[in-house]
Amino acid sequence: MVRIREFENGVGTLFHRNLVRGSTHLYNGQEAVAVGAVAALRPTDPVTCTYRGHGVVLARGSDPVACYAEILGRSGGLCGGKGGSMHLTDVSRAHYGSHAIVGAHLPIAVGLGLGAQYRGTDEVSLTFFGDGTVNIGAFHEALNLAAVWSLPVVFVIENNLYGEYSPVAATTPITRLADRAAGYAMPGVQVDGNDVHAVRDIVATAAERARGGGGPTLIEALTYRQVGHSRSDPATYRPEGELDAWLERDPITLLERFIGDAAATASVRERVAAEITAALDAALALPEPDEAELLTDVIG
Amino acid sequence: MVRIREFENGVGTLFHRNLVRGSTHLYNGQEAVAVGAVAALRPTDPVTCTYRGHGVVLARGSDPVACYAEILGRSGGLCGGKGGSMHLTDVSRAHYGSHAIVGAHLPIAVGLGLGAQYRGTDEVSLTFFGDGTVNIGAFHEALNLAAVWSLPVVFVIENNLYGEYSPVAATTPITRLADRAAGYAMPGVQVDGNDVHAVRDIVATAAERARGGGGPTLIEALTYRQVGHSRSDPATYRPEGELDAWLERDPITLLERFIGDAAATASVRERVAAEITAALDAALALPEPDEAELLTDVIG
Amino acid sequence: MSAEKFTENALNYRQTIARSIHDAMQADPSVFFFGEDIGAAGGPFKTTAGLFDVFGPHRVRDTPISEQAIVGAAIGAAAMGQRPIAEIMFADFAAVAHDQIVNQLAKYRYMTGGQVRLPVTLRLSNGAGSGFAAQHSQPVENWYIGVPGLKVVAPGTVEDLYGLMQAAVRDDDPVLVFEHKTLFSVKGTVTPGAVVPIGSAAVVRSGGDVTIVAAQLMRHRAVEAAARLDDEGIHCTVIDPRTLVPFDDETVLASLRETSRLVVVGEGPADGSWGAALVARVARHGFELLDAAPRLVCSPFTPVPYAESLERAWLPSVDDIVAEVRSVVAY
Amino acid sequence: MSAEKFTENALNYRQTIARSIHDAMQADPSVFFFGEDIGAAGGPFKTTAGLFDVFGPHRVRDTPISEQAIVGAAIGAAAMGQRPIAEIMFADFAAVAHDQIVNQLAKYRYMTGGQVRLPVTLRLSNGAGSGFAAQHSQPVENWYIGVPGLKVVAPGTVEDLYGLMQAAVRDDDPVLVFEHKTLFSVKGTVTPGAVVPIGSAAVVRSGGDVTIVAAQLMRHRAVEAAARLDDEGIHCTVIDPRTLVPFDDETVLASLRETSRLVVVGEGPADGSWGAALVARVARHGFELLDAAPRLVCSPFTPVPYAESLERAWLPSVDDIVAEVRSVVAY
Ligand SMILES: Cc1ncc(C[n+]2csc(CCOP(=O)(O)OP(=O)(O)O)c2C)c(N)n1
Ligand SMILES: Cc1ncc(C[n+]2csc(CCOP(=O)(O)OP(=O)(O)O)c2C)c(N)n1
Ligand SMILES: [Mg+2]
Ligand SMILES: [Mg+2]
Repeated sequence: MVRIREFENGVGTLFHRNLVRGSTHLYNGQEAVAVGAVAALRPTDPVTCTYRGHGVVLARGSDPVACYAEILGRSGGLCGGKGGSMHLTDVSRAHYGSHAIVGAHLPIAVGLGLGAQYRGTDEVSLTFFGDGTVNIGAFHEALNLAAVWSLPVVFVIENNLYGEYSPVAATTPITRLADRAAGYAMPGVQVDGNDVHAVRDIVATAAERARGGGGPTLIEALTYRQVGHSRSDPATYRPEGELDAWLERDPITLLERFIGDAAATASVRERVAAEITAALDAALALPEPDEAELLTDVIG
Repeated sequence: MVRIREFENGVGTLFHRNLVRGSTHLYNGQEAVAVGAVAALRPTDPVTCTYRGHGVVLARGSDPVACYAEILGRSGGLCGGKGGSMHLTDVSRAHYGSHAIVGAHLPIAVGLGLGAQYRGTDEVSLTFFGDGTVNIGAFHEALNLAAVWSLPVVFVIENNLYGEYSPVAATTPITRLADRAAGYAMPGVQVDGNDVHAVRDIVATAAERARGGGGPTLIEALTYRQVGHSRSDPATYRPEGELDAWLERDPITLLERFIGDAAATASVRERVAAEITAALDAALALPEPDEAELLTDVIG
Repeated sequence: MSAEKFTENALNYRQTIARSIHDAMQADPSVFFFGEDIGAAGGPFKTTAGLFDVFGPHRVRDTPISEQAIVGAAIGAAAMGQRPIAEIMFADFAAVAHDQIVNQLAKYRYMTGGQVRLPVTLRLSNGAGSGFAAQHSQPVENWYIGVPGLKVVAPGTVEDLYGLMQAAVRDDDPVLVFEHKTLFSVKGTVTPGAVVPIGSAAVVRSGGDVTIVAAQLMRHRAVEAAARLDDEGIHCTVIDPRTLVPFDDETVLASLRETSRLVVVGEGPADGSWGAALVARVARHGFELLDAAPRLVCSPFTPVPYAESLERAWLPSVDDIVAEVRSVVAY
Repeated sequence: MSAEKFTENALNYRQTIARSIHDAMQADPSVFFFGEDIGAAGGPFKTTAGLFDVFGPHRVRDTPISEQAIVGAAIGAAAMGQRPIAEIMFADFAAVAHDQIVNQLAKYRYMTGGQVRLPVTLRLSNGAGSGFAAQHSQPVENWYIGVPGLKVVAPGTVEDLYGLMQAAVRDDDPVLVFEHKTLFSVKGTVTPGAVVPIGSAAVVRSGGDVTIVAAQLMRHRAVEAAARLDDEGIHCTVIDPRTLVPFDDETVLASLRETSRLVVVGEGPADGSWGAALVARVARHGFELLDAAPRLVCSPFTPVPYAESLERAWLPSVDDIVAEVRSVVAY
C-alpha cells in the first residue's frame, strides 16, 4: 500500500511537471482494496481494473519502472508507451488491463472466467470497477452472464462515493450497491474497503466459492478517493469535512496502527520512498518509443 | 382481444401465401396484456412495444387496413410501407413504435416520459417488452434513469416463457423477473397476463403513481405465446402439454367465460371476423408504394 | 442435421455455416461456439443446426440476449488461450456491442503493446434483399473498415465461406465473418479442411474491357451483368475481394492495367463504404491506369426500406451494373 | 462562469461550447441539456461550466453513466416535442450507444414513414492530439458518414462552433456536433444568435494552384501549410467543409474548376473516412477536372497511440500536407 501511495505521489509530481499526457487518475486512499483483493488471489488468477488502475497493477507486483515508463510514454513501458496511464497492463502477471471505457472490462472479465471454466482449470477472474459503473449496460450483461453460466468471477465495486464528480445519489436510486446482486441470484456483500484484512478475507471467500464452481459474487468495497477524479479536478464538490473524516480512516494509517510498530512501518515507508524515487528517475531516463513502433501490433 | 386474434390469424394466412416479407411475430395468446394495459391509459399516453407489436397497435385503435397494408408493404400502410410487420407505428394514437432491436425502445420510452416531465404535462409512458429483454444493457440503463429521475414510465414485461426459443431459465438466473425492480428502488409486481382485468388494474395503479410523480413501476405479466417465435418457427422445443395447459387459459376464453353470455360473445367474434376479413381484402387491393418514396423522410 | 450430415460436401451457403464451424471445432479443441438461440434450437435461420447434438452444451452454448457480454466473453476467453466463435444474429445487432468490437476487441493488442492477441471469430448475418427492413438488413461490414485491429471477410460462395471460416478460426487476430442472408440458397461444394487465405481476392471471370469489383450478393449480380454484357461485346473481369480488411488492392490494380476501367459495386450507400475506400485508393495509386472516371454503383443514401418494390429499388440491380459498365465504356 | 459571463463575445473554442448552449436555451424553452457530470461540476473539460447556475436542475441535468439511456432519453423527449441537447463526453463513448444512434435516432423518421422527426442535438468531444490514447481520441465523425438519417457537423473555429450549434438545435433532424478537444484554446468572436447553415462549406483562403479540404484540427494545419507554400509560390485554396453530412461537394468542385488539384486532409485512417468518400465522389464526378491524382493525407491504419512521439507521427502534420501539395503540383 505504501508503494502504491508513493508511486501515485510520484505521478502527481510528474503531471505537475507536465510530463503526463491526457488524463491520469490516482488511487490515493483506495490502496487497501487492490492490495487486499490481490492478496486473496493466486498469481495466475486473471485480474482487470479501470483507468484508476496503477494501484492494482502494482499490487500484482509489476515493475514500478515499467509502470512509470508507460505513464510517461517511454520505451520500456508496460505497453511500450502505446497505452499510457489509463491502460497499464501486465499479462505476465495475469493482469489483463486497465480499462478506460466505463464498464467495458466487465464482459471481458466474464470472458476470462469463461476461458478458465471452458478449459477446466480453476483460475478465478477478479475485476475492479467504480460505483459509477453500476449504471452502464455492460455491468448488467456481465453479471447476468456470469451468473447464468456459474462462471468463476469476482466483481469488486470500489465505491468511493463519486463518479467523476457526481455523488452516488445523483445517479443511482439505491444506496447499497451490493444489493444489485440479488437481481442475478448471486451473493452481494459490503466490506470496509479501507481495511485491507477485511477486503482480503471477503475476496478469499468469494474466490473460493468461484473456484469450487459456486459462481460469481458481487463485493462492494466502501472506500474514498482522497484526490480529485483526474489531474484537472480540484474536487471542490466535496462537502466540507468529508475528506478529513476519511483521512482519519486512511488505509495505510489503519494498517500501520494494526501493526503497531512505528519504527518498522517508518522504515518501510522510507525504503519504499527511496525505491519509488529511483524507479521514477530510471523511467525518466528512458527514451521515447521508436517511431517504427507506431505500425506494429495492429493486425497480421 | 378478438380483433387482435382475428388480425393475427389473417397475418398467418398472408405469410402462408408468401405475402409477408422478412419475419413476422404473432401475438396470439398475449392479447390480454396489450388490451388490459392500454385500457388503463389515456389516449395521449405514449406507448411503445416490440416487433411482436400488432396487438398493441390494434389495442390503441389503429386502423386494421393500415396495419395490414404496412405488413404487406403497401402504400397506405401505417408507415407508408417503409417499416413492415416489425415496426407498426401510429403516432396519431400516441403509439411511438414497434421496435425490433431487443431492448432498444426502453431508453426511448424513458425519453417519452422525460418529455412529459420536462414540459410539465402528465402523460405516462408505457412500454412493453419480453422476458428475454431483461438481460440486455438497455433495459438496465433505462430502468435506472427512470428511477433516478422519477420519470412517469411503466415498464411491462410480457413473460411468455421464451426468448426466441430459449426458455427463461437458460438465460436468466432468477425466475421472478419483477424482482429486478428492487435494484432500482422501484416497485416490481407480477400479474396474470391472461386476465385482462387484472392487467388493467395493475397498470392503472402504476400509471396513477407515475402521473402523481411517484416514478416508474416494473410489471411482469405472465402469459404465453401460443405460436412459434416467428414465421419459420414450429416451436418444437416446447415441452409436451405446455401449450395445451395454456390454451386452457386462453385470454379470450377467460374473458368470454367472465362475460358469460355465449350468444353475445359469439356475435362479437363473428362481427369482428368479418371486419378483419374486409380489412385484409382492402389492404390487398392497395398498390405498392411509389418508388419516389424511397428517398423521402431521410434528412432535410 | 445429425452428425453424419456433417460429411456431405455438396451444400448450400446456409448449410455451409454449420459445416464450417463443425470442421473447425473438430480440428481444434480450443474452439467453442456461443450465441443467442444457436444451440438447442439451431439458430434462427437454422444455420447452426446439428452442432449442439455433436458437441454438447460445453462447446455449443446458448447465451442470454446480451451482445456486449457475448463479445466480451469472446475477448476474455481468447485472452485465456481459447479460440471462441461468437455469433451476432443479425449483423445490425452488433450496434449494441459496438464498444466491445471497436474499442476493446480491435484495440486490445495494440494498446497493450502486443501483450495479448485475440483469436476471436465473430459471425454476423448481413445484408439486404429479404424484406427484414432497416434494422435487420444493413451493410454492417462498412462499420468496421476504418477500425484498425480487425480483419473483415465477406464470402459470397460456399467455397469461400467455408475456407474463410477455417482461416478466421486459425487466425490469431479478431476476424469478423459476414454471412449474407440473401445467399443462403447458393450452392457449392466444400473441400474438408480447405483454407481460403484472408486478404486474397478472387478473379471470378476475366475480360479485357472493364474491371468490376463486387462482393456477396453484388458479386452474383456482377457476374450476371458481365454475362449479359458479353453478348454486347463488352468483356468484364469480375473480382470478388472476399476479404475487405486487409484489402487485396494488387489484384484490382493488376486487372486495371489491362482494362483501365473500374466499376465497383457495393450494397448500401457510398459514403463510408469499402467501395468508396477502394475508389479513393485507386484514384490515388492507379490514376494513370484509368481511362475513365471510376464508378461506384451503390444504394441511395437512405435506410433500407421494407416494401418489396422499395427494397428492390434500393439494392443495386443487374440493370444498374450493366448501365454503369456501358457508361464507363462509352466514356 | 456566472450568468454575466455569457455576455462576453470574445471567447475561445472551449468557452464557446457553454455559450452556444446558453444562447440556444435562452432562445427556446423547449431546449434542455443533459449528460454526465455536465451540470453542477461543469463538465470534465469545463466546457459547460455556468449553465447549471443559470438554468437550474430542471433544464441542465446530470445523468448516470448510461450512454444508451442518454441517447434514448433524447430521442423520446424529442418525439414528445422537446429539443434536447445531449452530451457524449468523449466521442469514443458513443460506441456504447451506437445502436441508439445508428439504429434508432437515425432511422426513426424514415421507418415510421415520416410520422416522427427528432430534433436532437448530440454533442461529442472528438479527436486526437492531446494524449488520451486509443479509446479517447478517435475520429468518431467517420462512424456516421454512412448512416442515412443523421446530420454531422465538425466545426473548427469559434464562429462555426457557435453558429452550427444554433443551427443544430433549430434543425428538425438529429445533428451530431463534433467538438475537437485539441482546439479548445482557439480564439474567436461570437455574434449572438448568428446561425451557420448546416451543409455549407467555408472557403478559408483562396489560391489558384491546389484545393486543400480539411476540417477541425487539420483545417488549422492546412492553413499553416498553405501559408508556408505561398512562400514557395504554390497558392492553395483551403476549404473547411464544416458539415460532413450533407457534404457541400459544390464548393469543392467549384474550386477544382480553378485548381484541378485536390488534397484532402483527414485525421484518422483513410478507409471509411469522409475524406475517402469525398475523393471517391470527386473521382467520379470531377474526373475531367483533375490534372493529377487526388490525394488523401491521413493517419496510418492503427489505433491512436499514447506516447507523444507516436501520436505526433500518427497525426497528419503541416509537413505532411506541404509535402503532399508539392507532390500534387509536381505531378
Ligand atoms: C462509457 C463511458 N462513459 C463515460 C466515461 C467518462 N468517465 C470516466 S471515469 C468516469 C466516472 C467513473 O466513476 P466510477 O465508476 O465511480 O469510478 P471512479 O473514477 O470513482 O474510480 C466517467 C464518467 C467513460 N470513460 N466511459
Ligand atoms: C439486440 C438484439 N439481439 C437479438 C435480437 C434477435 N431477437 C429478436 S426477438 C428475440 C427474442 C426476444 O425474446 P423476448 O424478449 O422474450 O420477446 P418475445 O419474442 O418472447 O416476445 C431475439 C433474440 C434482436 N432483435 N435484438
Ligand atoms: Mg467512484
Ligand atoms: Mg419472450
